[in-house]
Amino acid sequence: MAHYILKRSGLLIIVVFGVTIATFVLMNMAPGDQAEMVAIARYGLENLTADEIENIRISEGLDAPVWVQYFHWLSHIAQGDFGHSLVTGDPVSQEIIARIPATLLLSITSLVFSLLIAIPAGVISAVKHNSFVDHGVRIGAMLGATIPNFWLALLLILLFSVTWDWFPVFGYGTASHIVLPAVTLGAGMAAVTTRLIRAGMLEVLKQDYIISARAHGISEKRVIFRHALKNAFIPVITVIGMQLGHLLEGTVIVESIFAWPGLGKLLVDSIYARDYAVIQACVLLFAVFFVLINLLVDLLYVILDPRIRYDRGAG
Amino acid sequence: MATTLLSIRGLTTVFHCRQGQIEAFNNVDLDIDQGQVLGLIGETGCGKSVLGMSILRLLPPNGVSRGQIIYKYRDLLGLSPQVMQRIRGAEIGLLPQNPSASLNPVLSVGQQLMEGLRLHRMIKKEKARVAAQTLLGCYGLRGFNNRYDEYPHQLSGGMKQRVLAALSITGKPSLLIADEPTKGLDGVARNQVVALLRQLTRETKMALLLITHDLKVAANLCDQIAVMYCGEIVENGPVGKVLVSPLHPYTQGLLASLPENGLHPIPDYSPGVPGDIQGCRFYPRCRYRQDKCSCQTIKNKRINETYVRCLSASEGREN
Amino acid sequence: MCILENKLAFAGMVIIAMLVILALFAPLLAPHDPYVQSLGQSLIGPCRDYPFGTDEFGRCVLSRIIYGTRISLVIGLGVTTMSTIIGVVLGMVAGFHNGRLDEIIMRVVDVFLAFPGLILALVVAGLLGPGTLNVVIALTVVGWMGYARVIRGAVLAEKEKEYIGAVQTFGAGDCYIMLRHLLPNVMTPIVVMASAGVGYVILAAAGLSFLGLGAEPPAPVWGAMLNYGKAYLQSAPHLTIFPGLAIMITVLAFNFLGDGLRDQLDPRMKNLHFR
Amino acid sequence: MLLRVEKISKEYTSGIFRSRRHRVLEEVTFALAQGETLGLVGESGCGKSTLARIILGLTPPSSGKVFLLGQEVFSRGGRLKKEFFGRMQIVFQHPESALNPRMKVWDSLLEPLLLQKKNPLKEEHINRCSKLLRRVGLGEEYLCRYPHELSGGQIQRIVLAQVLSLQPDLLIADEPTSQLDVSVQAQVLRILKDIQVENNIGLLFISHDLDVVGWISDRIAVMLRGQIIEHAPAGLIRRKPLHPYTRLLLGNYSMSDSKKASRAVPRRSMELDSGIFENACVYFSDCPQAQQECRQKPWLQEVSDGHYAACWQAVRK
Repeated sequence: MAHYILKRSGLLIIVVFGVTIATFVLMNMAPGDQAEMVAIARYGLENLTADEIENIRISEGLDAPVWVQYFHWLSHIAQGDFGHSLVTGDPVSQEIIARIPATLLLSITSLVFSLLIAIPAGVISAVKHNSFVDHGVRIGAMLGATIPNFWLALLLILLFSVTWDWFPVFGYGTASHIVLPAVTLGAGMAAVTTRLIRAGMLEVLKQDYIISARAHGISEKRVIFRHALKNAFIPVITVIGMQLGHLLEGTVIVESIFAWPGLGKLLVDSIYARDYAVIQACVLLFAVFFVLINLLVDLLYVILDPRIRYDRGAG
Repeated sequence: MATTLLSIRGLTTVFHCRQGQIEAFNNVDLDIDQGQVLGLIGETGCGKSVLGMSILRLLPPNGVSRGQIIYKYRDLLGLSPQVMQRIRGAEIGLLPQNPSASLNPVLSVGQQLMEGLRLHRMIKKEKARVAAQTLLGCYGLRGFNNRYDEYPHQLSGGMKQRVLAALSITGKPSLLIADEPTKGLDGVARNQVVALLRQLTRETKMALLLITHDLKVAANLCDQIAVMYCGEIVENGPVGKVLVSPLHPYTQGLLASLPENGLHPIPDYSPGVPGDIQGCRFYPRCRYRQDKCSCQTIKNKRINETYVRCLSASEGREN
Repeated sequence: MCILENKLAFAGMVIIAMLVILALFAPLLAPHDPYVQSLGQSLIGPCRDYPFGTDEFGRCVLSRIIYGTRISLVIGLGVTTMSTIIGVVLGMVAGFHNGRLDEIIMRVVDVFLAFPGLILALVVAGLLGPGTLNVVIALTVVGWMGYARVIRGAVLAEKEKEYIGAVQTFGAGDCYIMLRHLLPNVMTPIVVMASAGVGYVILAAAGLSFLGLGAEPPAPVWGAMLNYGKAYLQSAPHLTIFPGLAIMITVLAFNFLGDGLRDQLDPRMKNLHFR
Repeated sequence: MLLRVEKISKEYTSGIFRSRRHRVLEEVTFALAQGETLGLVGESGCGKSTLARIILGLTPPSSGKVFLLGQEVFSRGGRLKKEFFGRMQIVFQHPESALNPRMKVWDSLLEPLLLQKKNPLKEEHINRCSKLLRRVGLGEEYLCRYPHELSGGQIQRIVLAQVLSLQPDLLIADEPTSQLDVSVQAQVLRILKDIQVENNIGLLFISHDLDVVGWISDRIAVMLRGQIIEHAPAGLIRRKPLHPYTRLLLGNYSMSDSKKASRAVPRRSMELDSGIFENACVYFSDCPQAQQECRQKPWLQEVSDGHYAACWQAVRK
């Protein structure tokens, strides 16, 4: 197992390194002169001169070769220095740290919400294969997976805020604020997870060891809960990890609709404002976060699945 | 005179599919006495494995059986699912077909054995642990104390089969169904399985229904042989008769195809779906065929101790 | 179950056919010009003249939705085609010559997969600026990796089959084997994946344009319509409901098709879901 | 000699620094004459399929050479030289993957001809294919079928027809009938034998079943963990097996003597099982007759006329 973790971590370092390169290249490919933009941000558009732009170009190291700029940038972010926002002039890291709790709160709430729906729905649907319950769950999951989340958000607002006034539309702070964003974000994920749990259960229930357990006289309840569920869940863990990535995507849209002060909204606002420093930092952060989640999921997989736990250790 | 343990009468199993019904086997009669080893031999797709699963009532949801399966004076097909569940493992055990996939990969070997022991013998955890170890010791996994907490994928194929064998007799069943226990095994491994099965039947005095395509394995283990072709039992008799002087042309052909008998093939192939064949199902490939074979339902004929489903079979006919 | 799913696949095909007809014959089918503003008739609810009502500039919502199918389908099909081509080429090469080249390609895939898809698309589209072509580029950048992975896996499995060994002994070269034997046998998962993929691309494109990162404002784009409509959620909910419905039905149709094809073409993939 | 295999070895390496070595084949050497059949027997995982792939140039060997009619067949990279394409053919084990599932039977039949540029006139294609099919006992109606519409036995026949169309010098049959039922196995083996005799093809027949190998082969080589441990004319090896492993394989009871299987195996002394044996005989850890001298690996030596064995005790006797 140590061997596996080592290998997996090595891969992680390569990928993170690749991610920093990709982010850097992406930002450098953006149209426009960076020095000019920094100058505009610093001095305003009206009192801008060519000299000032050149000064900034030199002082910010923007005249150096690209790879020098890259390592310069890399050494800065390694120290937690993401530069300054072109709009507000504040350090980017401060701004991001301030936004993290809101995004985390929203993601975890939606994750919990989606699992609370998906696990029972998926299991029941698989066990009662081809029944009305099964068809109902499948249709619901199909709709849930295809409904655009921004549309769902608007419908929920229309229904629960505008028509009935049960929950507030915008804002952050109280428990009632989180309901609509969390439901919006969790619905799609619940649908996809339900499908996967159902598929996983159906697959496991077909396996020889399930038939063999039944042949040994083990009760149906025990077959499902002790023999099938654990096997079906191992692949689902991976998917939940991948779903967390989709949750991160979703936060971008949901946070902008509900004015939720998280990272997603920060990213969208900075794209509107072309605040490159913030965009760069946000993208990097999202990617690293995503990679780390995947690593965690892989490790969890290893802990749950004895086949990997022991095999990789020996071989 | 041994008493009859399991008596199958007129058993038919069909699968309902999109294209309609597909018949697995038709009108099967079979008896197993207490302590007897019955070999059910036949080629791929003849329905022999489905027969084993039909007895345990473990068919997939689209499979339906008709007829009677009388086990100790009770018709298994008439029992409620709960009662049937209590019969599985405790009265009729199964040694499943594919040892490498038949143990739960996420539970340790010890956990799986203990589960069976506690279920069937109503004993406490600690006692079950000891019992599990004894059981495994008996079936050739020496030093199993160390293996108790291992997971199935850490065991070799032969070891898994031994674990499954131990597991299948935790409930001390009177009948064990072994479904193709030697499938996919090379010579040496096959010998070990045969030895294991012999040990099992000898020590527990239980009856064994051995489902196999391997004539040599059957010859080594069985008292009685039933030959299945295309969903029908075509010949059923003592091993010394069926495999030495077979009466049905199919059994004769099967024996002649063995390399040591000169590899004389049966012409043609067995039909895929036998549903619409009237009369003898072996008719198209049979070298003794007569016109009457294809138009009437063939009844079982008794010659000495052997039942044979062939119009032209008679005592003296040899290959 | 099969019947239900094949019915769904059929329904999906019918809806897609209708969408294609709408897109092709939009000028004939739309009751009004989607661009003509008449401020006097703004924010009218659904009525006989305007079945889906009008927007804040008095433009017919139905006509705009009909014209919107053009952009949606172009983006959906364009992105899927480009992603498939990139994915098939890289996946085949990686799977067939597994070794160093495979290692490099798969690490690049890993790096691209490390970004949450929509976020990368958002940034690329944001940096490139508005325009349909830029949306296609942004979504292709984040869309090809799945195809490459699936193709590589399929090629790796197919390559080990015995008939490939036999064909090699007949004297077949690498290119011949890749094109004549491997490609046709790995097409099934690709067709299935691509047909559902069109739906997800349309969904993502709508998300981008909802955030204001799509085609330029006067263009009738479903996502953008929702974006502008949300300001009038209280007074004119039809501005929100109808474009959203259009997106959902389109995505659903491609999804139905994908699921149906999967069951039809490859029963082994029955339990595979991708997103 | 048609085929000469000289000291073929194959190693796989694994681990982060390619430090772990796994030896699949060790200095395998044998020869095969035109029209002769050599049976290669061994259990699954002993390396016989790897050997087949190496001879055909599908997998490069770690070391060793293969000669066909006196010429070396591998180029420097371990791949087959162009001029040998099509002269060595193989029949594989699994009928379900032996043909391209998306090609009709007649496309599959024509493929080797087209690739070898032996293409007859277009009009003759159908003729040629149906002739090939008839040779393996199938009718013309199979030309337009897909592989999934055929049974295992039928597919193996079509593979034989493909092989036949190229008229190779050497045919390797890698467990061609192990997935088939006995009655079908007999059909396929008979056709295989007929084709071989008719075209004077050298046949390397790989199987785990000594009975089948005994029926089809002129000579038999027994393989264990990547090494040939015994090699002799077919009759001789069955009458007088020398290596204890061969005896174990032959001890597979036959139909007539059913009680043989359960005879007791002598226990070997325990002290042999201590220590590490890197250079021991391949059968050392399982051999009931292992002695101290078996810690040194024996090599294949001629014991009597044409009978080779790799066992110290066999040599001494």
